[in-house]
Amino acid sequence: MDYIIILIAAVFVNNIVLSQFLGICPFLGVSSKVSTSVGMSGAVMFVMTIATITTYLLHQYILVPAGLDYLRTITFILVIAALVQMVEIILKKVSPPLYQALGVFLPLITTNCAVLGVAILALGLEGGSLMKAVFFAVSNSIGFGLALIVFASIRESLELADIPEGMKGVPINLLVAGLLSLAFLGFTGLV
Amino acid sequence: MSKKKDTFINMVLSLFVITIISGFSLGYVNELTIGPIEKGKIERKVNALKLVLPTFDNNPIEDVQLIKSSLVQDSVEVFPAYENSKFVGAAIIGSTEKGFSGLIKLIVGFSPEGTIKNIVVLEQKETPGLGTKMKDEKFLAQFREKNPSAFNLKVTKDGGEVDALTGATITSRAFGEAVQMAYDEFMKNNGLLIELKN
Amino acid sequence: MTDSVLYSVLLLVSLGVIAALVLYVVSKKFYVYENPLIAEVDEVLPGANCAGCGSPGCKSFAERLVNTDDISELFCPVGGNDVMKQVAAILGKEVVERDPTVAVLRCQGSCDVRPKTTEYQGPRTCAISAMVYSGETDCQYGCLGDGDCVKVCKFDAMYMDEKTGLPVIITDNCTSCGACVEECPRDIIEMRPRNKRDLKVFVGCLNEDKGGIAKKSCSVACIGCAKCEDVCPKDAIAMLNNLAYIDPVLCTLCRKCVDVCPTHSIIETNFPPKKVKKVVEKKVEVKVAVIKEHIVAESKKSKTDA
Amino acid sequence: MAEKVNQTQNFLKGIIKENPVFVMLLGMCPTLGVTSSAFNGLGMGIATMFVLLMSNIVVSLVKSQIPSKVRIPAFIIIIASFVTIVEMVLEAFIPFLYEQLGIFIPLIVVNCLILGRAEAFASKNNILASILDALGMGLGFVVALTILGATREILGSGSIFEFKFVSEDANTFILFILPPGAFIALAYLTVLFNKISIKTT
Amino acid sequence: MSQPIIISASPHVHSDRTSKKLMYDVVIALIPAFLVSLYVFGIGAFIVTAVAVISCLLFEYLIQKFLMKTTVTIGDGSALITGILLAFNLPSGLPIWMIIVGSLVAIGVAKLSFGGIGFNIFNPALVGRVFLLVSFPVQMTMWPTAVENNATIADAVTGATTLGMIKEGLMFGDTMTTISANLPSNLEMFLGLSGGSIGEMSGLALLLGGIYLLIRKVITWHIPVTILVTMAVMTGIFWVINPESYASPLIHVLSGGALLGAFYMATDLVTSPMTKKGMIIFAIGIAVITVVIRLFGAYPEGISFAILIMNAFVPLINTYFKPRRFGSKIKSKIV
Amino acid sequence: MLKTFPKGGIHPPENKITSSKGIKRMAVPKVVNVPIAQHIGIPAEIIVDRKEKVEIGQVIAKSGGFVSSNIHSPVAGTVTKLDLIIDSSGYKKQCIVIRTDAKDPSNFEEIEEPLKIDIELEPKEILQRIADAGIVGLGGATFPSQVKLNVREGTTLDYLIINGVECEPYLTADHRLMLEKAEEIVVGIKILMKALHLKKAVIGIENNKKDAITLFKKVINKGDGIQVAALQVKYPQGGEKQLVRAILGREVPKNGLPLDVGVIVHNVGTIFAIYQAIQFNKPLIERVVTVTGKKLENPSNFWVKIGTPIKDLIAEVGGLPEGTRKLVNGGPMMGKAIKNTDVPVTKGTSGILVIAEEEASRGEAKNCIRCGECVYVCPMGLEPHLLMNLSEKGMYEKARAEDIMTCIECGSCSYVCPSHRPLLDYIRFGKNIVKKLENSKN
Repeated sequence: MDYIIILIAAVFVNNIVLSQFLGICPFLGVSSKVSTSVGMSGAVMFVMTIATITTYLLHQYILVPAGLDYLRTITFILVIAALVQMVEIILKKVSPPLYQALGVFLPLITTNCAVLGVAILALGLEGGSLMKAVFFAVSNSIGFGLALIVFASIRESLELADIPEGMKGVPINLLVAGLLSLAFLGFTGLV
Repeated sequence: MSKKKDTFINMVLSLFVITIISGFSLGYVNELTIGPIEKGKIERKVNALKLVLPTFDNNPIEDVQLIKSSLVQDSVEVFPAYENSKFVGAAIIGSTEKGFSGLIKLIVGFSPEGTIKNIVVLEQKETPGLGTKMKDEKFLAQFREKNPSAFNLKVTKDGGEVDALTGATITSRAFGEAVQMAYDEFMKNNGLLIELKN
Repeated sequence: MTDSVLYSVLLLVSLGVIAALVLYVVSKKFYVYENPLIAEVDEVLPGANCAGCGSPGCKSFAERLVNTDDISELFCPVGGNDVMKQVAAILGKEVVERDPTVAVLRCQGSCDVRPKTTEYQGPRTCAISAMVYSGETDCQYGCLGDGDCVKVCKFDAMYMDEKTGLPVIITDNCTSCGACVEECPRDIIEMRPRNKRDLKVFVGCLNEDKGGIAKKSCSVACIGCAKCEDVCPKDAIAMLNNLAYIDPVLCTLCRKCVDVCPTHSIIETNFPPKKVKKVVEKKVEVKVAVIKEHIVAESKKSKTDA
Repeated sequence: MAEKVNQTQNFLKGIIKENPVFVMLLGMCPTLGVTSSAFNGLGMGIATMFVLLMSNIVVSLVKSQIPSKVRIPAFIIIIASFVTIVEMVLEAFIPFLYEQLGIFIPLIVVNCLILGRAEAFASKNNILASILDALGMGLGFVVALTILGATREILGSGSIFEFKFVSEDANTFILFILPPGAFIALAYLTVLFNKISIKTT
Repeated sequence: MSQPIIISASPHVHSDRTSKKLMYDVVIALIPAFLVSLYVFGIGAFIVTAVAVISCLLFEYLIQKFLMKTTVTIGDGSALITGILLAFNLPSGLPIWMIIVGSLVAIGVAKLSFGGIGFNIFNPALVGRVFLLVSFPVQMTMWPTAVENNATIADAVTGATTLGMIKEGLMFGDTMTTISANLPSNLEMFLGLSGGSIGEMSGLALLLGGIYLLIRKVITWHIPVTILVTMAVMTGIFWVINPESYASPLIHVLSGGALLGAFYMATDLVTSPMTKKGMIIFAIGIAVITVVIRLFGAYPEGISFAILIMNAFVPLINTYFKPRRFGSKIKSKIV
Repeated sequence: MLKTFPKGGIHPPENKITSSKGIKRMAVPKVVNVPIAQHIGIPAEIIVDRKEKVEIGQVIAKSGGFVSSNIHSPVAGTVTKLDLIIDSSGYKKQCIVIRTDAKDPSNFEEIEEPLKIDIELEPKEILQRIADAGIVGLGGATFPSQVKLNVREGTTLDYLIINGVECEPYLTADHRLMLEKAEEIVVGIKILMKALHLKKAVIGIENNKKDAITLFKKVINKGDGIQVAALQVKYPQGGEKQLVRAILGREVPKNGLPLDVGVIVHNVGTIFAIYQAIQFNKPLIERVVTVTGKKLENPSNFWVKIGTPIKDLIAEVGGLPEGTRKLVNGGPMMGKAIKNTDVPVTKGTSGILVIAEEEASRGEAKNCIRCGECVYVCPMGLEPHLLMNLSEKGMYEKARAEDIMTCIECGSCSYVCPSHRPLLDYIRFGKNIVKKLENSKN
């Protein structure tokens, strides 16, 4: 039951993008096409899960016992950064098309607050365990992917719309995100 | 501009130096701030207790009692207050999951007879501007100096005596319920607390 | 020094070292070569992504420049010779200098000289109306007036003249990227050499109809009378399909053809006004000698200008 | 002389022409996340500005000593150190703000603004330019966050910097202190900002 | 020939259906529901509707004329419909300035910011309504009770909607049996004598209008029928499992905005999918989300949110549920 | 339930006002302008000179390539000039101008040949004769018939379908031809069946031509292997793919031909032309043209020599009525608007439609309200609104991925669009560009 609640909360009620405001950069940046947004979601899910596992273990077995809780931020980000750069180098070799598609945004996963945010939030889960933390990361990346893909499909269809000059670009994207977030308020109270 | 080359040694060395410096400085700042942080945490708790309890001279935080309760999973924290070794009241954490957005956590101070001295909201996720008005003086005031034995903690709509917040009946109900829980726990353990110091 | 500080240093250092180690190994293992020259060349290119060079964008043009041995065939019309020189310097390859060009409109069929005979209903773009039929006038060679060229111009070098219904080229802004030439379904825009004061002489018509028919559909159409061909001292004018064409390489801008054209379909631009000549001749008859001198001076001047 | 103009530009560009929030869309997460009131926006802005300034200085000092492969990790460590310092100092001395900003304080570390400036500017420019750049960008960020925070607070709570100017029971647009309001308010502020900045330049 | 010959590409004839006619058909279909609300709420319903319609038209005019500087399209009927639908989703005693704000959000934010009719992703009236609901939950949930045979309601008595009563009752441990004692009967709900928004009063009137739209082929059956059936099935399952904790499917279908949403809001041409298959997916999504919010969420009614959420999915649905291309799968082999 | 194709289609008002008007023979015009490009493919090559005397039926331009067709002189007379004349494309095209010899009797013979049933030629000879006679698809597509009949060996072919659908509003040329030449058409079908070694043929006729259906049922003998299929009235049933789907239930694959499902489709007019070519060695120099329009004095159907200027036809039906705003070569759904009345009748001219002010003007294009009507009526299962938008915004690659090339340009989408959007205009444009892109890639 806990797991279902985590999932519903992460995907709908407290959607990481639409209500927690984490990962807004890639949300606005890599959402011009559905296909790339799918790739990005996958990349984020991958990185987020691995990062959460690593940081959880790091926190649980090194930081806390050593009383170094205050180094949480710096160690986490270091681990994530190294991880992302590793993924980037590997991807460039293994799958050039995906590398091309995600372009400059792969390094930006490093600065994707969603990844660090989830890693930190995962520590504060009630009755936390590694399993829960991982599940939390996966759920959140699903929430991220859902928001990103829906948003990308809307943006794709807006490409064909005659958006007023002043609203073009960033404002309309923010507005769509706002209305999406407004609609998601309907899920309030589900958990 | 001469950049250092990507040799293994350089990579390790530069990170090594940076981490050493950062480690030292962080450790140092931590030593500087750890005191104030701890102090601040306790201060805030004491401040909350001061708000809800009559004057006391003990350290309620040290005297905290964990009481097993049937109402919640974990045990309930009870902070007894004594003045001149005389039991003058206790603060109890009351909570409910029935808020509009889930958990509401309060600390309620009682006199030995069970009269509510004051309430402070500790945690809540209610809708800003609506449910959050439970922190407002206007709402809280109606509970002060009331003894739940004589004061029905239900909202007027349900036949109680609490004037609900406009547009936030659910929050008001939940609030009442949390207070009721704290009261029940307090009354159950009232005797114990009196004995404790004696 | 307390334990806490020591631990924090230890932890961070070991993390840092591990990270460096892993990255080093991975980067060696998955190394991909990318020619750094591409980025360098790309930096030099104007970045307008106008596709005037034939590549879809500046980045891909840079790739092409780097990857082909002989780059004399490649040219960036926006950046011109300067940019190409820089590129050549980066790559150590040779470039051929090109004469600067500018777009000209080879049609003068404004609303008042070219009567409308039909009314078009449908999307107002040249490309589509050209697909449907030959235009609202009887001239099937001239400007359709829906401004596709203006829409495609990235440099604000064109606008539609409301009065004439024809596009106007702002020579100063024109980078000769060729987008408008490409876009025009009627091919009425031509790239012609650009000189210092931007003097140009060219036939402002593409109507291949026989004289009478051409004249009927548009009063400033070239009627193929070949008078200009006869008068041209440099054989720069050739007739083909009832139409005169002035070769920009051979033309010396003497403007003799302009005067003989019965329908005024030869356009001259930016020359000093000729009016002076006529006005002076009419008004002042006494000082003939003086005036003649003046005229000589004037014409000399215009020749040296050319 | 030219140098001076250049330096002024380094400073000024961040406020309007390259405003990190309205124009360059950097650091959107905290921009949207903590701006439910003007005070929070201001606090976050200043915290970010501090980290930005310090990391820009350090990065521009050490730029030539760092091999490019570990460039980003190195920058991140530098930034993260300052963030941790800010985090600890805030918790110790301004606990109220610390609680309000919550998770967004550690997240300053991943604010694209800071890494972006370190990467794009400080790693290529000298220290003076980097300081000015950081100050300008930081100020632009502070201004943007404060404006957004103020807008949301005025509309959503009927107050500004906690000062209530409507009666306790008045109806305010609660939506604006909720998540959707952040997006919507920023969307229209951006439109407004673009209009104004086009007019001024 | 007096005028020049016209040249245009084929086809040269055109059906006489125009978007304007479609819009006005919707307006006509809404008349019965409006009349019922006038009967039930009296002048209040009229004021709310009039204010919403006028301010929607006015905002459309002002924004198009002065902000966007484009052609003004208030004549096409779409702003009129937005106004009416917005009003139909509001309680009849709402302060006038709030209605105006709602209209501004509906027209300015949800519609014109996207470029005007046809480009909006979300249903404008619903955006306006949800904006108000979130911003002013108190006023937006103060329902004047139905006043039988009364033309004016000077002192509006605040009652609760059927769904509101059920939600509150269940939350505090009452059983359906005790709650239903206070509920209007199904017939009352169908005729329109329960509390609620202006337009969601009478199931009968809404059905009448819906049937008119179906006959005029403005909408097809796919969305409304799928929504109602899915809702009935889902709530039915819960009801069969535990009739004391869950209301009957009939109550769910008849109460709240289910009918209004299914026939008029979800079917909005602009914000619903293009293909029948897509429409059914869309409708199932709406029904499921509505039921989930009604049964488990904090809001008693969820159809507005559900429609908005599914609106967001429409581009995705349109991408993945395309009509079958002719000849893309060969059915029959050569004999 | 009558047969039809399942997806899409529309039913515009039929307006078949000339369906009871017998086919009249137009007087031979004084001058004919014969374009050399009357068919799809490479224009024919002129093989006559100025001032050359030509006989009726003489080849004056010969096929210029594989997909091309011969052109014969429709009259006996003298070539006066080779000139550029505006044809129905709206552009000036090369024409052979022939002045009719008023004294040559062959111009005025009106011998109604008797029905000739026996087919003497062998399959190969039949195909050659069809090519020589310059026969092209007379339904409007003008695809050279010999190319269509040139079936590669090894192709399984089991059905010949005769297109007597005439689903375009207003037009009645095929309808009248079927009524007046039913027996000849049956012989024509047999000729093709022989040429292609086919056992089965189906004539598809829409149910608004009940008289033609009854007539054919009467004329066809049991052993012929020919069936008549009465079809529901629905546009664009005359499209090959739709017709095959309607009659046989077979779906021609995307980017494929009816041949791929073992079917060959020919229009009734073509069949009649083939009959004449095979049995009487008569080349294609005339065809049936419906001249119609609501305001016309005397709309009717005519046998018209190729090259006759349209103004002659218009004069024949009482001249252009007041307020004429549009002239269409062909039907209202797929015909081309023409610039003036000098445009000559060509092999593809099935009708001349004169439209008055009220009908001629297009409504002002409004925003798309995404009602999906165009999607429902598209017989090809496309999304016209999307294709239009994509080609308007220049996203041609995506348009191609959305199968823009399979559009048959029937115009159903533009017909139904309640916002009067120029859907087909843009789709056609997009198709052109995509075609160009594809060519440049190859």
